[in-house]
Amino acid sequence: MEFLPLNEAIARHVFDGACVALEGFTHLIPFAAGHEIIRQGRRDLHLVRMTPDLIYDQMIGMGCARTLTFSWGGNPGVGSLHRLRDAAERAWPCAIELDEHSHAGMAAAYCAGAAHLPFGVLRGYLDNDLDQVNAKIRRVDCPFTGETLAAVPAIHPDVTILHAQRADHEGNVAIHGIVGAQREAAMAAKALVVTVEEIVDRLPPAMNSVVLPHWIVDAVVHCPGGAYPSYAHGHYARDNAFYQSWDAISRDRERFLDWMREHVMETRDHAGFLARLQRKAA
Amino acid sequence: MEFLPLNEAIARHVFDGACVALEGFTHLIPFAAGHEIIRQGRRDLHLVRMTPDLIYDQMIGMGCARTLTFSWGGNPGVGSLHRLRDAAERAWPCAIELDEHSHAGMAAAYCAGAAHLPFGVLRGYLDNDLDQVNAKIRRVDCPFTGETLAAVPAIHPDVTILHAQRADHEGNVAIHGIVGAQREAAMAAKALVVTVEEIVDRLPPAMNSVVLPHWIVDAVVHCPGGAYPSYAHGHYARDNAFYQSWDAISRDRERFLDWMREHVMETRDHAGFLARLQRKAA
Amino acid sequence: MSDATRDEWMTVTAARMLWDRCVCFVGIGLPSAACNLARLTHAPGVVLIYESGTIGTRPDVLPLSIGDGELAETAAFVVPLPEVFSHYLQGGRVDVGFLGAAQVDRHGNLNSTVIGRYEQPGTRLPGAGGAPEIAAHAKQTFVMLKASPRSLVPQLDFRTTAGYLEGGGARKRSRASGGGPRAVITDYGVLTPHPQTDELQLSALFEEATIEEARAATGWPLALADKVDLIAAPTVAELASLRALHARTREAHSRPIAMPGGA
Amino acid sequence: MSDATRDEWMTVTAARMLWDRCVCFVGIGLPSAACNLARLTHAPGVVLIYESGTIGTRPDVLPLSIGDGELAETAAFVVPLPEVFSHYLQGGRVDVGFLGAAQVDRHGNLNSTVIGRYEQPGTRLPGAGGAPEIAAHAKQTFVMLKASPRSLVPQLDFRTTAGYLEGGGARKRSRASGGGPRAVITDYGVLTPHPQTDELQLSALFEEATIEEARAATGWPLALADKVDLIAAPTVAELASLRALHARTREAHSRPIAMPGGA
Repeated sequence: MEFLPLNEAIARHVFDGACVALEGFTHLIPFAAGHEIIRQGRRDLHLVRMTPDLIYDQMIGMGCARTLTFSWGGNPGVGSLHRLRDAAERAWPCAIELDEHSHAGMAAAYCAGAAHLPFGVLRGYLDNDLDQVNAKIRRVDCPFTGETLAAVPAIHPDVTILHAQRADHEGNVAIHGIVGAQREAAMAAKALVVTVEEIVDRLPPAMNSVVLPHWIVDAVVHCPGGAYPSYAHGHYARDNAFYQSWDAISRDRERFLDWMREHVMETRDHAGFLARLQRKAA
Repeated sequence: MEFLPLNEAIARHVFDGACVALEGFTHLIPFAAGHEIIRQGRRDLHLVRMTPDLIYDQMIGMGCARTLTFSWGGNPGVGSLHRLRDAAERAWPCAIELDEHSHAGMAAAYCAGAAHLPFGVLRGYLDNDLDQVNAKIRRVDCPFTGETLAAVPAIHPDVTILHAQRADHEGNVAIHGIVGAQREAAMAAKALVVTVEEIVDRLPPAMNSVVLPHWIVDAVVHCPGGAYPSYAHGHYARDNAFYQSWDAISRDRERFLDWMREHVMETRDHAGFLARLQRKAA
Repeated sequence: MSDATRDEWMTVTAARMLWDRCVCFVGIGLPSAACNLARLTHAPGVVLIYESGTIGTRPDVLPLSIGDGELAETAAFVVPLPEVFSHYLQGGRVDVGFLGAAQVDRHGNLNSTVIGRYEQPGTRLPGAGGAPEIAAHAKQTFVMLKASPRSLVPQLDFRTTAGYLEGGGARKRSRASGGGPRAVITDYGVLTPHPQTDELQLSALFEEATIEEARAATGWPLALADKVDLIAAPTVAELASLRALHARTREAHSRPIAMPGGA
Repeated sequence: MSDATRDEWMTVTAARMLWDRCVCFVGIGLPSAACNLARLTHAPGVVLIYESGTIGTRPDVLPLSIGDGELAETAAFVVPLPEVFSHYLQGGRVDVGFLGAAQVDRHGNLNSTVIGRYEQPGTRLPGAGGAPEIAAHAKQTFVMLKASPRSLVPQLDFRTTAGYLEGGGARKRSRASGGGPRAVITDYGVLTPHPQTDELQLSALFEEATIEEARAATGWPLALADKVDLIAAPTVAELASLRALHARTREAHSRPIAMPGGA
């Protein structure tokens, strides 16, 4: 485990063609890390995330991704991810291969990855068309009852990137609030990078809470606001208005590219990104 | 969910021949409930527990059990469970059938039960003799890699009995400290009975802690000291001296029966049991 | 004559279907409004589970996303997402699954994946999310969607989520443990499956709607159930609750967020 | 001449094998004493995991059971037991598994199940617990047991836990991911597997022990490794730490417990 600035952590752990999971279910989405991947111009990534959300819309629109493993690709409560749709429907800026699951299937695949099992089992994918468009959805028979169940292959990202509230000086990371599949995505990964709101002397006492211990963590990045416009429970709220405004920004290719240039490509880092947004809001 | 006195909760949910899991890993072992099962004279139970501990030693010695599903049957840090040994080695007071696992195998079986899957998968039971004495340890092939893994059948107790620190008036149960496989044993069961130290207006705030929600719980029993001589974190400590003294008490059949008569059979309830022990200590 | 909008009729109708203390797996949008309206009116003990892992949540305002902080703050507790699906849903601990969809066919199967061919989509929709397994495991499912010949279709472009399959008891013979879609709540009334054929039929109509309107908004020849109930207009109390909820929600969502940190 | 007991020699020898910041899955009894001694001396950053789910625990006194409250109170955090086995052990996140056993054979296989036949046991032992999978998945395993011809045996009555199987590289060809038992620490010294045959050989002897003593306490013809190191006596500091730990433990365990409630 080492403490790194965000650009170094991304440079060290995210390479062209890597399988990368930026997890966090609505809460604690690692926007800052995603923006830095875009700034560094990574290509051919295999992106993994249950709910791609705006950050993957941006990464896909900027041409970072070759493959997307996901289970729900929308702007929650708003509508479509237009950049994802443009890639899937019209191969812009490049074609994207979809490895599409249900939430339950993807959760099982993360759990299998975390437990170092080659596959996960679920009572799922029953009588629908998902297994006809995804050869990674298969079947396994129970050796006791003979029942047939669904099987999905374990997910093992080259790197999982999370955002969390706090790390201590040893690199132990504490998460509270909605945790989604963060823990499983972390344990399933070959490397783990965590951006955090604060680095503290001592994590809050939390007998049975979600902690990622230091020897699972490869890099900790101090990055306040790193989940914005998603949120960090206890630090700042979700900017629902931003999510709503993204619909219009992302609908048009030129407007999307202009926005990304101004806010992500031409800002040095996440503090710059936040400052530019704040200046425009003022 | 209903609030019941312990004797009624046991009478309603534990029947002769039932499959019963009293879980809790060293911590929060439901001694009071086990004693009440002995008082009510239940027979032919299929007892399930990772670590049988003293309470199963007592139940087995008193002739309640026909089958034992377990993964480690000792007095932790002290030595043997003499009543379990007497049953296994000399069929006293009756023969006991052993369904023997490793911890990892039994954890996988509880998890499968909790998730309503017919079997659990693990990388386990590798090149040892356990699968030669237990036909419930089988193999399953990964439909992706072809690897062979161990499979165990799900555990589905007729009733799981736990001890916990607190319930609220709706029957939500909160556990903190060492939780073992309590959560999985609870979710896997057809009925769930929980004895608690306190019933409170509001559970302590605990964003991501272990809570068993009220509609999973069939009965809540207010039973202070219900885990003694095991412990309830924040309420009372483990009575290690009692665990050590049990070795001598349980070694001899007559001395065991005398002790059980005096402390369990001839006390009306758990308060009486605690009072008798306290009187003798005084 | 009620001044309620059709959205309000739908939401109130759906809310009335929930009972106190039922355990409900809530989809976002109209289902979320309906479930919370039920909680704020006749079913204060309803247990709402959102797939983000918030269990027994009692939000004061409606969440925009399925994982807003409001849901975590007002939850009885929060579990990791995999546990929601394995222990609660697959574990058989959910009474009602409340879903939306882009398309429903005459046997209650749902499409939320794609319009057109999967490989060459006309419109790429968000995808399955929790729906396939919610519909498989919840003891019963309610579906809410606005009716039109493009949403209530004879044939799905893609079957994301199984309802009654091809009908005629096919679901009962399948491996699904839950009972399937018991009601589709539209903006003209409620469709329920025929006991033998499983075909969705009109079984209840909003007082202010007509059978002609219903037929025009349905992509298959809509049959009437043996008995078609009339659904009474939202009561003053129901409307007041719902409108107050929406007003609180609008107010909360328009409140500017204090941006974190910055330069 | 050291005044250390053989238990103390064993414990100190085992403790010295751990390194700072290594992640160690700890069995109860002698392994627990050794791991905590390491933590209190040269390896303050060692991460101790007990199978009860306590991770990064720093007990001030030794636990009697594997789940004493002391372990939870001093832990970095506590996880449900299934997670210890799936995410940490099977997940490949453990460097060292530290085990005891009733019997070890010449290839490092362990028995903790039964003496005699399984169906008609002479002595029924506690059973497997976590050992089979600890030995399978930890990157390496250390085993501690007191030597005698009944504990270091040519042939096990029951193989609870695989070590090097029948030797000669059999383990490497097996499905076990961990490296197997790198050392068996006894009360005369340390046995390690021969690089080719995997047979346990004497590779280090306590300064005050003799090869004759070692051979007499071993149930197979004990071979010497190419090089037999001498193990230096416990230092004053090591002994002081260990004895203080045991004294604190005795004091704590003899303190009467306030019994709960009562009539």
